[in-house]
Amino acid sequence: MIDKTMATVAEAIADIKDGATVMIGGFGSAGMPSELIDALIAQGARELTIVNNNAGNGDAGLALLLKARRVRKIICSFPRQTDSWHFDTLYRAGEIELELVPQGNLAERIRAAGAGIGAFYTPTGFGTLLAQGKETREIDGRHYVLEYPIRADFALVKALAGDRWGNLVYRKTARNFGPIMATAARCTIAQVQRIVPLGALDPEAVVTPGIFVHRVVCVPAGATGATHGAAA
Amino acid sequence: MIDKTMATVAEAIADIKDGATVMIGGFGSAGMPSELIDALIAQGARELTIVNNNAGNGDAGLALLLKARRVRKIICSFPRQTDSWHFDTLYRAGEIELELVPQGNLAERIRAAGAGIGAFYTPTGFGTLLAQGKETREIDGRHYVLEYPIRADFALVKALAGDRWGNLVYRKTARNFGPIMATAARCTIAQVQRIVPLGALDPEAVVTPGIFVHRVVCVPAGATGATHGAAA
Amino acid sequence: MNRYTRDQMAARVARDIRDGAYVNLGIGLPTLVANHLPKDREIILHTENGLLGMGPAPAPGAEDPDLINAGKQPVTELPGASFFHHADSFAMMRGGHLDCCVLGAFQVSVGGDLANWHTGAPEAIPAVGGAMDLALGAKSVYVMMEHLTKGGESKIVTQCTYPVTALHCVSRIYTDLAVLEVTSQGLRAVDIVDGLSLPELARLSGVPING
Amino acid sequence: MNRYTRDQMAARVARDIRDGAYVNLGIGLPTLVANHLPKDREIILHTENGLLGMGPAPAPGAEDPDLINAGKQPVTELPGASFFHHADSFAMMRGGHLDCCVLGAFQVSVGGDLANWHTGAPEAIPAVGGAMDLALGAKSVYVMMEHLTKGGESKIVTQCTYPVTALHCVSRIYTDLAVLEVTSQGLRAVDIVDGLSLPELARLSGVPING
Repeated sequence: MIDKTMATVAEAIADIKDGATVMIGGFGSAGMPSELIDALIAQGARELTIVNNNAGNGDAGLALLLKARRVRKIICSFPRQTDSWHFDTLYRAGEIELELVPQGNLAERIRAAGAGIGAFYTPTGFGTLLAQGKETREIDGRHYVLEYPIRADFALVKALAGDRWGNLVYRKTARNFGPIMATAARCTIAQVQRIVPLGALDPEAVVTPGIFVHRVVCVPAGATGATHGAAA
Repeated sequence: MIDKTMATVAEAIADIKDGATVMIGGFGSAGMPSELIDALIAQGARELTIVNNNAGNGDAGLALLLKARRVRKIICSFPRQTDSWHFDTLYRAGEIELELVPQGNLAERIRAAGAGIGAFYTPTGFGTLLAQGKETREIDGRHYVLEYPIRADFALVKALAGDRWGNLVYRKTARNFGPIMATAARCTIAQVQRIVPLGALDPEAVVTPGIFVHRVVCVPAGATGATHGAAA
Repeated sequence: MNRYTRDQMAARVARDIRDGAYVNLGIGLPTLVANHLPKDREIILHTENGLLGMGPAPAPGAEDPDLINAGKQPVTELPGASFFHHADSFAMMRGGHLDCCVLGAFQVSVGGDLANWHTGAPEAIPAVGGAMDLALGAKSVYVMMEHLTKGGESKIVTQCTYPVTALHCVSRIYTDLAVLEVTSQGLRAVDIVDGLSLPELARLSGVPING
Repeated sequence: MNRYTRDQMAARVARDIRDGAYVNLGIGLPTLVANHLPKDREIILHTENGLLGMGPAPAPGAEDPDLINAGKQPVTELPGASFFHHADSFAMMRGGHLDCCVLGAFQVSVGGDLANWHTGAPEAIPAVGGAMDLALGAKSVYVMMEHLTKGGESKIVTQCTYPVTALHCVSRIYTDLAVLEVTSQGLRAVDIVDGLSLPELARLSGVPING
């Protein structure tokens, strides 16, 4: 029998090793799997490469992972925010590597990894600093930059509900990067607000089919207070 | 006010011109917009390029469009079927051009058109007859073929329900090519079994957001008998 | 010198957005446009973090941390809304499905190049977000900005000196002094603030502007 | 000469599919595997026309024309199923997310090249469907076929003479005479039908086979 559910967040992330590439879902705090990140901080893995849209907000979730100096490199689109002080400090000290990727290219590169696409030509970034040194091509009169997939060892995502097969549904704009990151990692770990019986999710409305999800752990909303903490 | 609904299938397809490229949803009969095709046959446009997974089944829908000699070229993955006699006759007589595309490349090329991707490297087809003359590249030790987007002037798709903004939901495996074709055409026309009030579709479960749909026409199930006729 | 107020600029942009348009309003000044959309038009707002059919800010106390815009501010959803993931959302933009995108800018060149993501200052932490995708992600790209910097320099330039966001992407420029259209023959003034002449506008701008 | 029956072949394939595996069964002989999946294993079937969690054929009269498999035959959905569109379905395959795919074949080479889409006959209408995607679309690709053609020629070959579907893609070959593993050192016999020796199998196959 397939049962991807796990009892604790600690168990779910136990085998993330030093040097791993870890995708973390979320756009700001919406969809950020804070309890999985907290467990990762407690677990102690170092020298991580993190893929996220941002570089941490305030003093929660990803920001705390950065503060704990567990991150060697971050691949993101928008690190600089009013409350990204932990990233800012590390960056100015030269203690973290930054790969800055336009948000749509970030999303498409993650999708390409999940979809087995070797590389793709995107118009975004052409002629800018962020395409310097990259291969370009003119196709039908339009200019494109060649971009490559971003794969990960682990993806940590947050969803609304999941079942023992790993099927997931999300909530509103907290969906954001979760579904594509789930496809791009060797091992995808989802924290969900509730685990539902197999068949309870409408097959027409499943957003992430279980094939992309390896572990599901239940973190009820408000369980720690951090989930919906310093929201926006 | 936005109201994409139209009164009749004839009105919905009235401006499809000779020489147009038309994507037609469906995998075999599931999801085939038969009434839109019937209207297109009655309308008379000629020299069409058709994009569909197949090349018509039996004596209904796309097969009848072929029989009426309205199709100059077909882009598909699987033309030869036990009941594809109209295509077979035209093909053997040299009266229709065939571009044969592996099914996953067909889907990805359609998606690329809708997503603004200039071209992409796919492993599928490498080293085969269907990649002859195409550009190839080795990336991280794997071999890929460069494939380009397939765009259309019109997409004809069949969905279960739609609203006046053009939001669509599909039914089971009749979803197939509909959602991606809707993104790849200048004008997407959806036949739906029912038109529902705005807000009736769950925003979490909308499969095709209305931005991709330009016209919606109601064809109740069983209205002509052809919809679910010679099914499989 | 007369100047359009920020609300006048926003209202002017709103007037140019047709009924039924799909629109993305960038962070900052462009968000004001939402307050001025004509009541007799139905205009559908997109936010690149995965929502089409975005509604206004919620009532105080009704904020939902899972329902935010690209600026991470709480918003609402309208009847007819749909949610989607980031790859689908940016495919929607990159694929040219939005009718209009309204963006702020540091500089716009006479050829329609846009600079709005990076001051180029060496000590600045770079952050791009969706800026480059937005600049390419609509049939029409409208820029809203002050015409002059605080130091009185024109933000409309022959060539951008700030790092560009995208080339040849801007359709129209809405400033506190004028509305300019980017054409293959250069800039054309559509509106000028009362009391300012076309030659004076061109002089202030430091680039040729056609009437 | 003894031969495995079609059901024996299917049962043998089924035995090699682990509990919890995601599997696509190709059209023809491979569909038989579904009837032999061990009852104590939960195996999730994918059909490339957009369904994960495919169930068995419906009861007569309960067919739904909107619920079919890649062979366009009516099927059912199990609790836990999900539907998705064609680009997502083939991304699932191309991205290597399926554990196993079982396919028919005209020929398989000792290097694991597969030919199963086209006889190469000049008068034949070519049709590929999802064959090339399936051949690349799983961690393990199992081929099920008769060992010999009706004319007695080996379908296991040094180089495919039929047009190939994909190169170096086959992991295992299940025939009516043997189960062969494709390794970097060539073919290795895992099972041979009772009464047939390894040298005799190699002679019939016309290629070297290791024990």
